[in-house]
Amino acid sequence: MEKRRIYVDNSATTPIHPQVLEEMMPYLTESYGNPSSIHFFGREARKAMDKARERVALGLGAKTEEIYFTGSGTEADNWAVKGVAFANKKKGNHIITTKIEHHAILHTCEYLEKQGFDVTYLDVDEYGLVNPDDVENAINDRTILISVMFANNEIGTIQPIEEIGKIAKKRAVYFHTDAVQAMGNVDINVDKLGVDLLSISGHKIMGPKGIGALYVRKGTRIDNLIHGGAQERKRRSGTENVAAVVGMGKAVQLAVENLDQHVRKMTSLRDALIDGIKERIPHVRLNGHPSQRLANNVNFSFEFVEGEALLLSLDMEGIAASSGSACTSGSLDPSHVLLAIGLSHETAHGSLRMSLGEINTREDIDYILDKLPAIVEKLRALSPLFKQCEGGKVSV
Amino acid sequence: MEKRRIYVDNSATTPIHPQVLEEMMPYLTESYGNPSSIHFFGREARKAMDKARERVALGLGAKTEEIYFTGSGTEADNWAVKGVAFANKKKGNHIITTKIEHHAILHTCEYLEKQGFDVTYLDVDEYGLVNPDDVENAINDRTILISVMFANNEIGTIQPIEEIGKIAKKRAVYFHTDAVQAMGNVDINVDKLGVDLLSISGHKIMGPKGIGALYVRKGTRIDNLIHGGAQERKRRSGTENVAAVVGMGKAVQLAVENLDQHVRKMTSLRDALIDGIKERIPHVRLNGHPSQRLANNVNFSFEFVEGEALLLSLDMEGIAASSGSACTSGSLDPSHVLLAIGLSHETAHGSLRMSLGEINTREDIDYILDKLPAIVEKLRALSPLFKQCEGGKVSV
Amino acid sequence: MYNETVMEHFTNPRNVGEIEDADGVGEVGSPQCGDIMKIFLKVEDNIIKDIKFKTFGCASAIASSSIMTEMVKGRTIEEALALTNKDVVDALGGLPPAKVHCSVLAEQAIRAAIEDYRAKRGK
Amino acid sequence: MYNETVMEHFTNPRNVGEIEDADGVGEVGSPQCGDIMKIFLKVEDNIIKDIKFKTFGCASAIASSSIMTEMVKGRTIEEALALTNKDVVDALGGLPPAKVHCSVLAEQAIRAAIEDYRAKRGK
Ligand SMILES: Cc1ncc(COP(=O)(O)O)c(C=O)c1O
Ligand SMILES: Cc1ncc(COP(=O)(O)O)c(C=O)c1O
Repeated sequence: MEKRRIYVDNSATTPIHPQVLEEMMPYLTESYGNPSSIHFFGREARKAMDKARERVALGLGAKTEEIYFTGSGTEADNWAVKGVAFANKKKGNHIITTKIEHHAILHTCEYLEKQGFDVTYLDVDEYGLVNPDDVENAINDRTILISVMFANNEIGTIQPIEEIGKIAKKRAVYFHTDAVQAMGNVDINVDKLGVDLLSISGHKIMGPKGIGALYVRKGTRIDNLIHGGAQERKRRSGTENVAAVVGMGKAVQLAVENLDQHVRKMTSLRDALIDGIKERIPHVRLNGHPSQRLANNVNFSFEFVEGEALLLSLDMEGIAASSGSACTSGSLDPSHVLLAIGLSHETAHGSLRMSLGEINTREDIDYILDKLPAIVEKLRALSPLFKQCEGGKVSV
Repeated sequence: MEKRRIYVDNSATTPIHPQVLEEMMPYLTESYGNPSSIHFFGREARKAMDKARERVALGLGAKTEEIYFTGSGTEADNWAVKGVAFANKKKGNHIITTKIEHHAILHTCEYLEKQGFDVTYLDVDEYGLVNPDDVENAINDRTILISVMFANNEIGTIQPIEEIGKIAKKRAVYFHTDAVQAMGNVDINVDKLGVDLLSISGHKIMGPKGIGALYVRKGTRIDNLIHGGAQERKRRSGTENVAAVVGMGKAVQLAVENLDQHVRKMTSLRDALIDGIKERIPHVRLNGHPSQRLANNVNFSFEFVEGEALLLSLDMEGIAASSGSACTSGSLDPSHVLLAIGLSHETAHGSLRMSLGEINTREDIDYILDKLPAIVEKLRALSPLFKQCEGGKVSV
Repeated sequence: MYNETVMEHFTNPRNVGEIEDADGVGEVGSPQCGDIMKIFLKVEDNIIKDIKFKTFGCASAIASSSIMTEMVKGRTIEEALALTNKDVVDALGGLPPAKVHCSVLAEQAIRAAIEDYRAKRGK
Repeated sequence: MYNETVMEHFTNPRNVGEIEDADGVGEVGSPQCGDIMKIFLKVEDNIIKDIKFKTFGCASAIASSSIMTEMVKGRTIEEALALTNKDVVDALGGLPPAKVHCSVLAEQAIRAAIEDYRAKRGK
């Protein structure tokens, strides 16, 4: 029997959509011009960039001149936070964010703390939700930026961005959201959300790796992060990655066009997987919000087992997933997100994220539900934290 | 007759080498894993990254753990200069660079001046050469970094990096070189050169756009530029652009393997073009050093004509080149490099760069030599700066 | 980058040249900014009978000069003075934002030439 | 990431389980750091006659436990005490740098179990 390979790590990265690659190919081959050149090759590349920018703008409900391409979602996040912080430091030095942001935000904030900025890291509830009242209460007269992610990459919880946007507007504080995971899974309109800055990434939406975009509302005071040859209307330098930009444009277009259908399909697969696991495996905990969650996110803690061991066992069955275990990253602390929603260290260590994508099918779910229970059982049998009672019943 | 297209703008960007694209393709299609993932897809991507890093290290005579991938040459330059500046600001705040650096260095230095750093911009001679004595004399006890480009992107002048490296070592100052244009045209060995940091870019050496690399000598104190998910051994965050990294690895390998042959071929084409222009067109000036120049760089000023008009006329004949004219960029000042070597504004405005590449042939040179004289003549006839004397002789 | 009208005027500029015994000559711009426009006028009965130009500059400077000469040829001095850079941009079907200064130069050039003509006539 | 020996021990760990009437039991690690190793010993005439383990932890923690139990089984107490984490790493054919602490845990676990055995015998 051929070895199955089931990829349920779509929040880590996705395959490039064939239509996306198709549009990219000319710019990896004969149309190799530098968009800053005024000759034929350059104009051809410029035109492709313009089209991609329009598509991204359209997808976000923004103006084309508010879209800047970056080298990754991480760079977009860094730029948004550092750029606004440094450009507005005369006005204030206080930034509000949450404890469950991606490291691209958190480590940037920690860096800014070393540069003299003050950062409030808001708590979240057991489902990973930020309370808009907490945001409002944290604002003081030195607050220059609020950065709250749209949807969490580990547990899939979707934040009340629109409500926070209203608060930010009322209090005249810049508002950034990291929409890297939300894009393609949630309807996004920058005006409706009331955000001033918004980050997205190509490779999370069946686009290429190494490309991101930052939406910057007109009039926002923001410093450059990468200085040089005046590309991106003098805001982000470096020869434009034309093929990736084109891919990003197409990926955003597809993501927006297919949103409803994608969400329906993902929700149905997700719920089948969640229900199946709950039915088949005792001592599990669904992490994240039961309903305000990404349609493609499944995150469970399996008590008494450690995530990396789980992942490797799944991998041996051809199932590619991810975990919030520290062991995966070589550090000792497990996922800051799982700790922030109140999980104990050992429960956090035993977490498994399966993030679905367009490539997944109902057969994939059935296959996972077939393999996973035995794996968990085997690892639990190895675990000193888990004791089997005589009656065959499970207890701690 | 089919329209000819001759691309002589290889210093702006190059086509991707077919062998490079071939190695990239799997990572744009089925091998889409995130190298940070521990499952099969991730390990496959990690392996490809490791191999690419080895190739780049080998190409520079460095250790693999001294190579960091970035999103562009510009980012590598920004990182080198800002990273060293901020990490060493307790030691000093003085940086030495030159007036002819790429904007990725110059604008970064200007930004650092706003942050309280002191920058010395060294003059160059009429050929664009930096005098190592000037570097030595500029060093004071607060100097923390010297950044001198290896080869200039406009006029092709190659700097005495090895000599400057000795000075930097003697005076214990970090030394960075922007080798974006040198790579593939000049033999590079970081130890022989005595550099602590060195930037390269993929798309200048028949690799993909949107990828660069920074060599950082072990032990160099440098801050991060982009914070986040701990990629690149916690030094440069953002999901790795696997396909581009693989492409960069192959491009460096090919560049180094083919160096001698490439330089021979480029030198012969370059000299044919230079000699042909000097023979056919009066009132021209070759910019840059006559011998210490990139094998693929041709840069002329044509008196009495403006560069953009020249470029567009060439473009209409299917010849893609570039110019140091300000008009190209929309600013009013012409190339800072041409002004730095002493050209008047009007002469600088009338400059044309033709940068050759592997795709060019002797026929291309002949075609250019066939078309260029008439174009220059036509534009001169339009120019109020140029008067034809009765005897048919040219004078100003 | 440029539209067809601009490219057409750049490729085939009208009224290129000098007028030996011009009634008015105007030169504006400077080598520093990369654009110099020189206009030669022949005026009869207050009407621009002939006009020629020479321009050192980019494609849009050349096209602006060319179309401007067409627009004022055969017109009265007053009509020529009423010409604005916006008229030039419109006639060209638009210029990139960074290039609008070229049309300003064309407006300034015809004015300079007329001033020179009036000054010469005055004496 | 892991070599074949590690994966083999992770997939088919030796000596898994508990010993009801163990002569010595050692438990090291903590849930915080994601690794807990528990070792059960049966000792006769100063020789480790039987050994079992239970481990909560990553693949390298499980493999380290497994190979360590193989290495000390049938050995004297002194020989077992002489076992270092480096021996465990070597036997596994290497561990990634970030995972070396798992081998340290294995060394500590067998020591803890022997200590417990000695303490019990002592009283
Ligand atoms: C000398 C030099 N440095 C840096 C760069 C920037 O490299 P990149 O285009 O990869 O950002 C370039 C090219 O644009 C260059 O020629
Ligand atoms: C929420 C979130 N923000 C930012 C990023 C960073 O994006 P990129 O991988 O493009 O740097 C990721 C993914 O890694 C993410 O999930």
